[in-house]
Amino acid sequence: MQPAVEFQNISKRFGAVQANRDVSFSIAGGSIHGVIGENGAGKSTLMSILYGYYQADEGNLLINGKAEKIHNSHEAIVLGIGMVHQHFMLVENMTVLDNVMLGGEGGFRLNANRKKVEAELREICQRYSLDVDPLDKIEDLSVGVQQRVEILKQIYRSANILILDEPTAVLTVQETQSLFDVLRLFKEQGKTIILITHKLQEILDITDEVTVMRAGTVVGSVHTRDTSKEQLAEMMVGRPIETQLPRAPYNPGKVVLDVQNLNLINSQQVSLLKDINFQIRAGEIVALAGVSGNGQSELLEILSGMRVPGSGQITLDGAALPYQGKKDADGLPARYRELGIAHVAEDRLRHAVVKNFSVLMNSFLGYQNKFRKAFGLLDKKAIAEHCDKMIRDFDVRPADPALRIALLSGGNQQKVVMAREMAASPKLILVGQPTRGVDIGTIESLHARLLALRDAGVAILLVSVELEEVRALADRILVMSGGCITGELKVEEFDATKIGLLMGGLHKH
Amino acid sequence: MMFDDFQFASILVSTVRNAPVLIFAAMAGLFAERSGVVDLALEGKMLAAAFVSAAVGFTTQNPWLGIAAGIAVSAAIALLQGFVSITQKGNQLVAGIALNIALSGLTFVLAQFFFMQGGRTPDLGAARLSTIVLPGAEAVAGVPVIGWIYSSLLSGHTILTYLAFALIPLVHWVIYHTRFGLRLRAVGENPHAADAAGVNVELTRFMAMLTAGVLCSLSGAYLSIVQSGFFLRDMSAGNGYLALTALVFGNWRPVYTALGCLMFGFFAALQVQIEGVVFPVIGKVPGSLIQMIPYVVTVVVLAGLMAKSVAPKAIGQPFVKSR
Amino acid sequence: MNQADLPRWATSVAMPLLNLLSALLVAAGVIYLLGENPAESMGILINSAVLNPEGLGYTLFYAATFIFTGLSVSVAMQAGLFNIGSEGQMYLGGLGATLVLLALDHTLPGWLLIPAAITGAVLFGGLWAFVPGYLQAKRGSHVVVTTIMFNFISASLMNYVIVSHLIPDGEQSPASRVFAESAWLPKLNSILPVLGETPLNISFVLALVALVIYGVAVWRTSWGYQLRAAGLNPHAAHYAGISISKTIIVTMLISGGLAGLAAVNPVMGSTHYLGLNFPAGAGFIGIAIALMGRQHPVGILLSSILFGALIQGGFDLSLEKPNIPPETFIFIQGLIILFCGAMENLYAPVLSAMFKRKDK
Amino acid sequence: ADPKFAVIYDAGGKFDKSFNQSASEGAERFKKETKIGFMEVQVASDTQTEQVLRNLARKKVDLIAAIGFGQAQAVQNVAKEFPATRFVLIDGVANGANVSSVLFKEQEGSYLVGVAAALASKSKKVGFIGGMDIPLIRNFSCGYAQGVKATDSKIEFVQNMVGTTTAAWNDPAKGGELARAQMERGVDVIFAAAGGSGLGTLQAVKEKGKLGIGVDSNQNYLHPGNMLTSMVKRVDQAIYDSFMQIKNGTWKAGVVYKGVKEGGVDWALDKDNRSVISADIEKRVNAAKQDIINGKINVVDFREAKKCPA
Ligand SMILES: Nc1ncnc2c1ncn2[C@@H]1O[C@H](COP(=O)(O)OP(=O)(O)OP(=O)(O)O)[C@@H](O)[C@H]1O
Ligand SMILES: Nc1ncnc2c1ncn2[C@@H]1O[C@H](COP(=O)(O)OP(=O)(O)OP(=O)(O)O)[C@@H](O)[C@H]1O
Ligand SMILES: [Mg+2]
Ligand SMILES: [Mg+2]
Repeated sequence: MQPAVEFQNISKRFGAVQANRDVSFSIAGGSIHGVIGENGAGKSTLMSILYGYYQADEGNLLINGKAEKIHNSHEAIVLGIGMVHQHFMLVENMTVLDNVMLGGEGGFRLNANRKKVEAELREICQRYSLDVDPLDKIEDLSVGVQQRVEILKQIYRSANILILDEPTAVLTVQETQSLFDVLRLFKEQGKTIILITHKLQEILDITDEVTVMRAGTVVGSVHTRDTSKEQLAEMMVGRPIETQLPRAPYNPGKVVLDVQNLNLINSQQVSLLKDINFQIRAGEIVALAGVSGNGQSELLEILSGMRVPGSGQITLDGAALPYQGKKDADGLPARYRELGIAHVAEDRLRHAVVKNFSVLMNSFLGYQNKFRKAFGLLDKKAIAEHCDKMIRDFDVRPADPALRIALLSGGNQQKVVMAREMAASPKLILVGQPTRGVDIGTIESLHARLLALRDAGVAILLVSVELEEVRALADRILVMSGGCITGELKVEEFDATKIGLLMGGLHKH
Repeated sequence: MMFDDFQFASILVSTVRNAPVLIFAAMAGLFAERSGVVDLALEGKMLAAAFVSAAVGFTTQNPWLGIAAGIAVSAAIALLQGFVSITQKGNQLVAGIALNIALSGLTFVLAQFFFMQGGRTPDLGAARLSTIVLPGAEAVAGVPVIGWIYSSLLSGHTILTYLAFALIPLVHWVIYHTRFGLRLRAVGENPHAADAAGVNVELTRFMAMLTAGVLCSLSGAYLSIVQSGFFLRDMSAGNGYLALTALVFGNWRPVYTALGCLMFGFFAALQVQIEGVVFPVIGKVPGSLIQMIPYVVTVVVLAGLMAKSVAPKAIGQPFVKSR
Repeated sequence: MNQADLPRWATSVAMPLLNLLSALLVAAGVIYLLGENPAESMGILINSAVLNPEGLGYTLFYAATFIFTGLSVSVAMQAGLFNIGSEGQMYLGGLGATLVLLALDHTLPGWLLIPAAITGAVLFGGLWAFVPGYLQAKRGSHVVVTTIMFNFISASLMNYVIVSHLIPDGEQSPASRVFAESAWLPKLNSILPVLGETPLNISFVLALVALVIYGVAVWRTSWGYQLRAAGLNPHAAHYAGISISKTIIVTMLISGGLAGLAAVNPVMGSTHYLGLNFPAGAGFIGIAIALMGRQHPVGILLSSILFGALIQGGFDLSLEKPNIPPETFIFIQGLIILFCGAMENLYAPVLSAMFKRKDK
Repeated sequence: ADPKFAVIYDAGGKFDKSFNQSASEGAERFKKETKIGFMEVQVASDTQTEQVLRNLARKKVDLIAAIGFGQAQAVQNVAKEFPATRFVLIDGVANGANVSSVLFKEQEGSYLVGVAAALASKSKKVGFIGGMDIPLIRNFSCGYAQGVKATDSKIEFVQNMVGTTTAAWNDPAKGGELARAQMERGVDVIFAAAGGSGLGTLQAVKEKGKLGIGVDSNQNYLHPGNMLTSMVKRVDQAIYDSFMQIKNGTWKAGVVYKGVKEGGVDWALDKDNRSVISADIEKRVNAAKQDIINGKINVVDFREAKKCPA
């Protein structure tokens, strides 16, 4: 069968960065083709060229055997190419229906078509078992559902070549499974699918063929059935990867964090956290597993001081946290940090870094008071040393403190955040989704850091939707659902099915 | 004069007359800002259109030609603003303020150069829009209430006044029920999403600016051709900024924005009536303090009743294809 | 290729200069159309604004006011707040100084009186900005809108206060009485006689000091760090333990205080009385200056001097050339803001192309 | 050599259709008759005024005419520095042996048009629209009200100001709107003392077929048939006279008050308003004028009384 897409000697550079260099490979029609590689390997760039978002500096693009120049996404859409981006491309304050119609409205008057499209969408949802109401607003939907909307958009536009850039980064196991079900259905219909992911298991589960990229070039393409996780990992990183990191025996110390009867009700009187009770001891990693949106984020926010709980008792090393009597959390996180609570926020770009600050300026965000000299002046020398040490210890690349942090890859941004929070020698560290969108090489090193911290006697609370990650790091696992803790297991009792049931437990949708 | 001399009827009529300047400008701002371009230059475009409309209207003795010329000039300025803010990706606030300052100076210089009357155009005389008397207005004038509403409140305005009010549902329809409106909102909220959906972000924003230019020119024309009968330097007198306030007030939604404009119009009218009135208890309030009523009310309303108003998310940011 | 690839001198010197020249070129065209010789006119303008020492004195006098309003707008912008209300805050600042002076100018000696009056100006300006700041922080009312409203309100209020309470008996000009001489700011021409009879006074020195303090405070202190973090990403600032509402309120207080300081120069340094509408748009020019100067101390200084020069030189030019009304320079101001503040990258492609060619 | 003259207009500008324009007309008349030219400048701020005065004084100008009360302080300062230069200040008082201050008794002229308004009003409601709430404008309003009430104490008097910033002089839309609002309340004669905004007032008055009263210069020509009269304030004459006195060497310093008697203020009657001024009105207004001249009527100056008796 003729290749659906063929890249011929594609090169693309951004200023000094050669994002793609002489990339050539082809994608068979009607197949699912995986693309993997480290952060910054050039995967997204290549796909953006295919979708008309960027133009290649050199090289040709063949779609269904025909050479095409794609200048913008509109032309790509006309060629039957669809793309689901790493960050959802949805207009949040509009309905699913409007998002789907956008760009393909079919006439000046919307109403003429609205009913028709709505009916069609309902029909598609039925056919592909996608649980989406076309009249819901995007901002009211969970990420999983938003992902479905992206897929729905592509089905509606009957894309024949579908690009998915890290679609599963924010999905739960179940959501990933149902996404894959849809993708298999697509394949049956003869559509071509390109899947980018950092999760090698997914590659093995669903793809027919996989292309590995490194530093802008293609390392090679292999048939999935002929390969293994280890081989792929080595192709990607250029060295063997440890999947099971060594860890010291479980030997917890005294209770560091004690949470009792915690409740939270939001302004619309919805109960977000119900009667939460747990403890974390020194030298253990407790993981909070659960589908996102079940209260984990709120719990992290409360423990880090970003939000004030409704009721309940929280003590750190036996002393109550100073949220009592506060109406809002203004300024509270700084005081918590002084008490020894570090926080790696779940949403990196929103909370953990200031995008337009340099790496240097981000290296002490939250610890600005520690670097204060007389007259409130910042201690430049101390900061520079602090930042250099962070960059060295965590191998942040590029190792340039003056670079705007937005220009770092997600993985390297995450290293900066982790390094910063660990540098304060906290008693308790709250870690939210530490490896979201991060490549396996970096995951390995970040995991190693967290385990080292545990072994050094720090209490760690990990929030992650990745069961693999939970299993690799946690000593104990708490499962959350509907704002409650629905179960607790030791890591020895790890059982994905049981956890899945607990996660679904009280969860209503 | 006593408290009960207040004439509510007169206040309403006056509100109707005051509002169009703001409505045209606010609707213009709505298109620009909903597409993601902050339009601080409403004031400047109003002035330019007011001048050109009056100058051409006077020279040709035809108000329609004046209005047409005003539209052309205001649209051209809006496109220039678009070039700076969209194509050049310049700071939109700077562009807006710069245009306001430049046009305030330029309209004076040109008016002075052409007419030598101190930055004023000559009286338009007959070259103004005539008021439209609705059919049967005189006949029903005597009927209580309804007669008054029909013959005094509704009848007897110029076509621009009716247009301004007709614009409210029209803009609502365009924004929420047409392809252009959908794209406009998408582009102002999340241009990356719109771009990914195959929408030409820059083109959509330019169309929005063009619409804004046209609408804003009517505000200027209303000032010079309908309300005053001539152009005078800086005659926009802060109305452009007031229109923006109405826009924030109305949460960038057409109907609420128009209500904001009417509110300003109402308080301006009320303020006229209050001046010199002897109130029970307080007595006579000094005129200069009465002048602040509309503004104090706005602050109180914004602080008290309204929830946070939510601007289009991408407002003020040029669209750059990378995060 | 984009701006980042150009050498520093090109982006920070060549491009602004090219932009300034473009604006002046358009201005020259207008002057030509008005029937005057552009080159000669520019000569007169530059001579009277910069070369002639007395003219320079006036230029710097105007610049001193603009530095303060520019700083007022800039400091708010650092925190992500667009304070359009500097005009009104400056107006109220003038009242603060005046009330102190009217009460005390016959009792206190100058060295006490002047600081007291300056404090009054800062206090009134700051408090006038506090309300919008508070409303934004606690009630979420848009500071842009409230400060615009507060400009209108201050105009009414000041009109009432001046006309109904401050006009001395037997006078009819809407202005307060003239302050005692002990309240007049020392003029710089007592040190630099070459400046001639200009109102340039120590508030210019004060303005320079304010610029330095601003630069240090914003870029070198932990407070400035928090301010900028809150401006760039309030969510991250909250995460970092920075109190957003406190930042907003404090910043607005400072912004208003700086606007209040802007009143000191004209009121205590030049007219020596509080007149109706004395800010004459300086608060709005402050917005332009903050934007054009990129909220950077050097940028603010240079754009303030540029605007001061335009006002001084333009005024002299219109004196000499009756065909060129002073309003022409309002137009030119707008052009300069447009070219230097909003189209800063206009020549980037051209320059890039030039460098590329040289590379090859 | 011929003496050198200069006129400094205030922020309203030479073409303000008001006292600046009137001053310029006086100077122009002098130029036409004597062939002696003059310099003219417009200032935007009080600081600039001093700068210009000083500049002109250095250029050895013999007489500098400063128009508007805003220049009073500056004139006083600069006059002290240049005792050889002479200054004439309009509408304000500045001390100095080389300064002549010319004040007009606007209240008297306004009284006269008030009498006319009271007689011409059919609805027995008359209005006043001022630019900004400042003592000068209140003096117009107060004199007008006194004339109205003296003629018919039952007449209702309505007053509005356009605004509180300098924009108030350039807002014809608001000027017109205020007029419409007043007319909707039954007012049928409106006196506009509001610079450029007043033009909007008179325009609106004309549209409704009511009567307007102009200010400062004779504005009857603006809307013949709809202008009852104008309260003329002869700034032109004051400037012309000062220039002439310098030329003839008869110039004197000091404060001069120009009222009806001195020909400083008056009401205007010409072909444009002939048709609306009945013989009765003309007779009674002129009678009032005579009474003011011979002191039978004393019109209160608001600026001194701080309060309006009417
Ligand atoms: N818009 C851009 N401007 C400049 N450089 C860019 C831009 N986009 C990408 N790059 C550079 O190109 C390289 C490849 O980026 P790309 O997004 O394709 O990587 P990726 O393989 O998708 O990474 P990840 O796994 O993190 O998603 C990066 O090193 C980055 O520095
Ligand atoms: N404006 C830009 N200029 C330069 N490089 C950029 C720009 N935008 C993105 N990049 C680069 O593109 C690469 C991929 O970006 P992307 O945001 O996809 O990172 P990521 O590693 O996938 O992080 P995440 O998935 O967590 O968002 C990064 O290496 C980043 O350096
Ligand atoms: Mg990517
Ligand atoms: Mg990624």
